[in-house]
Amino acid sequence: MNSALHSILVFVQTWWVELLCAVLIVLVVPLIAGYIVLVERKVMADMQARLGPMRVGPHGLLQPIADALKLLIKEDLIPDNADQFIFWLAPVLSMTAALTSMGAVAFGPWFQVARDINIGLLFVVGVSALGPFGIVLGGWASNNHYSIIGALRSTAQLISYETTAGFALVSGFLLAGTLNVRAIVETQRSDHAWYIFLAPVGFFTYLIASIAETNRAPFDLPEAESELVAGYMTEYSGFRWSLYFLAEYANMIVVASVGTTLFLGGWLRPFPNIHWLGWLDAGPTLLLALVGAYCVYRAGKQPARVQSLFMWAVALACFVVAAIFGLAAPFGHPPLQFMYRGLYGAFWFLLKVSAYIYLFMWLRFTLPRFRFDQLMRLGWHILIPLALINVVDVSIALALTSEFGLNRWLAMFFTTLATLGAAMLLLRWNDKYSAAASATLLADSSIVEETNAG
Amino acid sequence: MLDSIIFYFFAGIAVISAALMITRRNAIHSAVFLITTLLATAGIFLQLRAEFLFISQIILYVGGIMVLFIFVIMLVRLDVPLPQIRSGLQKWIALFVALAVGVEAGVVLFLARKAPGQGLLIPNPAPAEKLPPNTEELAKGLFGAYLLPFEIASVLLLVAMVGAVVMAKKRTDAP
Amino acid sequence: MADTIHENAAQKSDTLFGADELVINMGPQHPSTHGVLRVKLKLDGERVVGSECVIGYLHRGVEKIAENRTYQQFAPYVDRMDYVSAVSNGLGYCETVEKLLVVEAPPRARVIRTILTELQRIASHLLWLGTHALDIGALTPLFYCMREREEILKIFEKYCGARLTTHAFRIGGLQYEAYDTLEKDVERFCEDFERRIQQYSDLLTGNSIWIGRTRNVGILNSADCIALGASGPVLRASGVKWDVRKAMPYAAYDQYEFEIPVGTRGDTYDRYMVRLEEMRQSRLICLQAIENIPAGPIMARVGKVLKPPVGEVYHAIEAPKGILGYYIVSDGSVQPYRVRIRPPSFINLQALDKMIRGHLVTDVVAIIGTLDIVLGEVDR
Amino acid sequence: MMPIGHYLFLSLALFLIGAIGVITRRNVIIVLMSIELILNAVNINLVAFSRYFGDVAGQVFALFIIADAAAEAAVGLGIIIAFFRNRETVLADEMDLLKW
Repeated sequence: MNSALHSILVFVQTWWVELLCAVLIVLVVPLIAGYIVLVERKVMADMQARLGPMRVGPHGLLQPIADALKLLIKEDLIPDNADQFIFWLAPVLSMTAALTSMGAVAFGPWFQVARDINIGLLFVVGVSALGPFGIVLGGWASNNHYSIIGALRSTAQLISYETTAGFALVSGFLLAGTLNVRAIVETQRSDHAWYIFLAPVGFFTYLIASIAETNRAPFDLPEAESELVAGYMTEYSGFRWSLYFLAEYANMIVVASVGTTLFLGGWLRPFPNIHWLGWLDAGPTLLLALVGAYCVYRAGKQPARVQSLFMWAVALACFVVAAIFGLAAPFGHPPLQFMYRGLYGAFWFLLKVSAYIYLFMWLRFTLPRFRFDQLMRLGWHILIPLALINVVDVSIALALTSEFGLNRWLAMFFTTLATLGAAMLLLRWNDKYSAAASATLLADSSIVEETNAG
Repeated sequence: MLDSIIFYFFAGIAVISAALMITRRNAIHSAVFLITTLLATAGIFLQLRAEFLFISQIILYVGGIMVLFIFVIMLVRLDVPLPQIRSGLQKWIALFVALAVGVEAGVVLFLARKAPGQGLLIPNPAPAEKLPPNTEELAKGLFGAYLLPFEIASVLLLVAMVGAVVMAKKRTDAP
Repeated sequence: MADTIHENAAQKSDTLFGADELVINMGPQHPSTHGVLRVKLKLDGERVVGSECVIGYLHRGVEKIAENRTYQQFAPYVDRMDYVSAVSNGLGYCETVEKLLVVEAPPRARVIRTILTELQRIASHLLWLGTHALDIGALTPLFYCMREREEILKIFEKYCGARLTTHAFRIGGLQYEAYDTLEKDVERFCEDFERRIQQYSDLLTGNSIWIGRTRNVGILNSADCIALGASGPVLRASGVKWDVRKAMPYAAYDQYEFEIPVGTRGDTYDRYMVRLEEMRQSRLICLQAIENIPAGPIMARVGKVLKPPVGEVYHAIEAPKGILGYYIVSDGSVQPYRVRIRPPSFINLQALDKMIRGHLVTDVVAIIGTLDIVLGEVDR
Repeated sequence: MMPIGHYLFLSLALFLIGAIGVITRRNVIIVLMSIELILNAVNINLVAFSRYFGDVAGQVFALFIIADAAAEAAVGLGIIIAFFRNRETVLADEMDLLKW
């Protein structure tokens, strides 16, 4: 027994940084998810000519906390005929999968839980693939028709689009030649290119597939509120519901992180090898200082004393942190500088992730929802073949580069053109097919009408 | 020491949920427990430093095959508990046979453990730090020595896919 | 209809995996049944193989109430039928009673009535567009539509003090004189509105997801439309050029030039295009009307106590949702003997079952949306 | 590092549980799942030997077994769906016709 304790102690001593990161992820991600919701509502409000949440805290800044409190103290309902065990298990499963998959994501050069596993990004993708179970089982356990339709839809959708996402990622993996997260980013530095420029088709197929995987509009069929009430979440309320909700947003962060790491250069700043752009390193410091200044500016205009105090506090915090990093960068001690490198990497990483998530939001407020058959057709008839062709083309380009010494950019350019040509053909063929399909749908419906006529 | 803690943790989960899996009446519950077993097995793979297999177990087995199972269970509405254990006699016979086989194999294993080099050759594994990167090793094996089996496996999957589609397709001319 | 459902249950071999059909209750509390409509759907997988509408959750007995109220007292009640186009309801009722009394509203009243009714048509279509887009999953048009609708409601508020259930007109004319800046307000709104319609159009018309969701969905051809008595944009989208404003002009419509937009296929996309075009036409009517509002009295000479002669009268107007008809029987007393209302939503709703057969659940909400029903009017 | 016997015992236990499941259950889907469990037990053996012998071949074969399990599940479930459609049952002892 003693030796067991001892080995645990040794374990903690060896891995305390990683453990700290893990604890930080578990603690902070729900908060961040809450604030993503707030940002989403603000962005939505901005696009829809209104203000969004304004009541709780200045500009609604405390709204996520109020929401979380409300959800926590709500009555915990389990429907009578629900399968209690699985009803309990499902949201937990979703949340666990989402949080666990963050373990291998590198939020900057040093903030990563599982550093040295050589399956790297595959771990993220694979573990987040467990999320669908939460949805399927939750939908089934609710014992509600809307829920089960939502669950079945989400199973089919997630299986299809995970395939697409997998193939899209393969094109990136081929370029990087490794699965290790840090190595992928460092290869992009040494290759002098983010892989979005070398494999644009791969990136965009991944983008679409990642939206579908996170059940976001226009692919939010499993929870389509205007058709299935709330899909698989119909019977959930209170804390369980918030677990699903958090899982959805955590998943958004995960897929955005994967996309960022593989295609957008991870934590590298733009043009990481050009030295005269080094002033970009001061970006986070400057940004913090700017936020602080803005808070000072707004503090005087707050209607209530509490609010202006709050603004002052935020401004002060911003200034202090900015000062620390501003001083640390040029003449701090090595550990401080090390921390600074980490934070500045994290800044770029999170900036890219935020841009990615902003794109999600933008699409959500702009586009109507797909119908299920259209979704499936898009997945199986266009995206999966396209991703496959892209993998082949990227490999051809790599072979051309390594075997025949062709310029890499040239090779990539031509293969991308080839892929796009294939995409055109696919689209054209699909247009024809979909016309035929809707014709058969109508023919079918006339049959149904006849059989029902009597 | 830590190694064995991890092993016993995952092994315990695997065996308990496997036992639960074959005793649940509800097919969905069975599937959930099978998923747990498979995940625990994946944990054991990780403990054995087979990282790539760990993730393929999760992606393929859990994320693919088991989703398929659950999908089918929901589609054909098997989620209602049925009288699913066969007659009592059969159960006892099965248990007895299983126990007999188990004891037999167990005894062999136990004896083999006692006499290394005679029953079962047990070399000392290389320490974890000195292992080559697992994914690359596996790829070399898969695309080097075992290329033909790999291709055959892919053909097998293709055939299975076509077969499954043909089986599950809605027949228009069937009665 | 119950019979068809039973029959369906018998033919199991038709359904996916031979399993029993799934019966789901859409409504009465469902986000996209526009109130308290309840549709029982029989599904094969996600395909609808049968449906049954259950209505009446909002029944208030409006027609019966009419028999115990005087003619003027009943007027505010009609606002509560189609509560998103109260002005049109009021116009129909007032004109019917005027017809019964054999009086005519003075020209000034008729022009102002026309302006307000056309604004109401725009407001109703805007609300329809927003909610329809929301049903199909586009979140943003709703708020744009609400923004413009707000402008119209402000005009109503300035005119009569109420925004929704306006009770704007009186039997024999208008109670209120037009406020000073009415023309200017309407003109400003109309000038802005062309650009705004273009915005909705930019968001939706060419969007391939929108086209995919609405093209060939819920087709209702002209013969079916006529057989089912469908009217309004539903009828016009199937290619029948029938608009009461042109066919039997009332108010001041005979003085203005406007087009009747028609569709060709009668699918959801056509209905969308028809309604969008109708908004443009309504805008044009408003612009023509404010150019020349005749001076004069706003009220015809009607007594304080209305005692129409014994007789009966039917009068229909083109409400935003279709033909709104009133049939009033008078026994010579101060209260109507019988009032029968032909609400367009109720009649159009009949087409629902025909339209959703064979479509997916997803399309059902699109089709309910495209019919533009208001349950207050269906149930009365 | 633990002796390899631990893994072999675990594998044996899972194998036996799977076998009992195959023999005793009537529901074909659960029988199929038990077979998956058996395959999985075999995988543990393969991977453990691969680790102890320092040879990657065991893991390669474990991968093949996973592929095989996938193929088997797909075909098996296809058969179950086809069977259910025709006979409306998934109980193994009611599958007594060699044709349909």
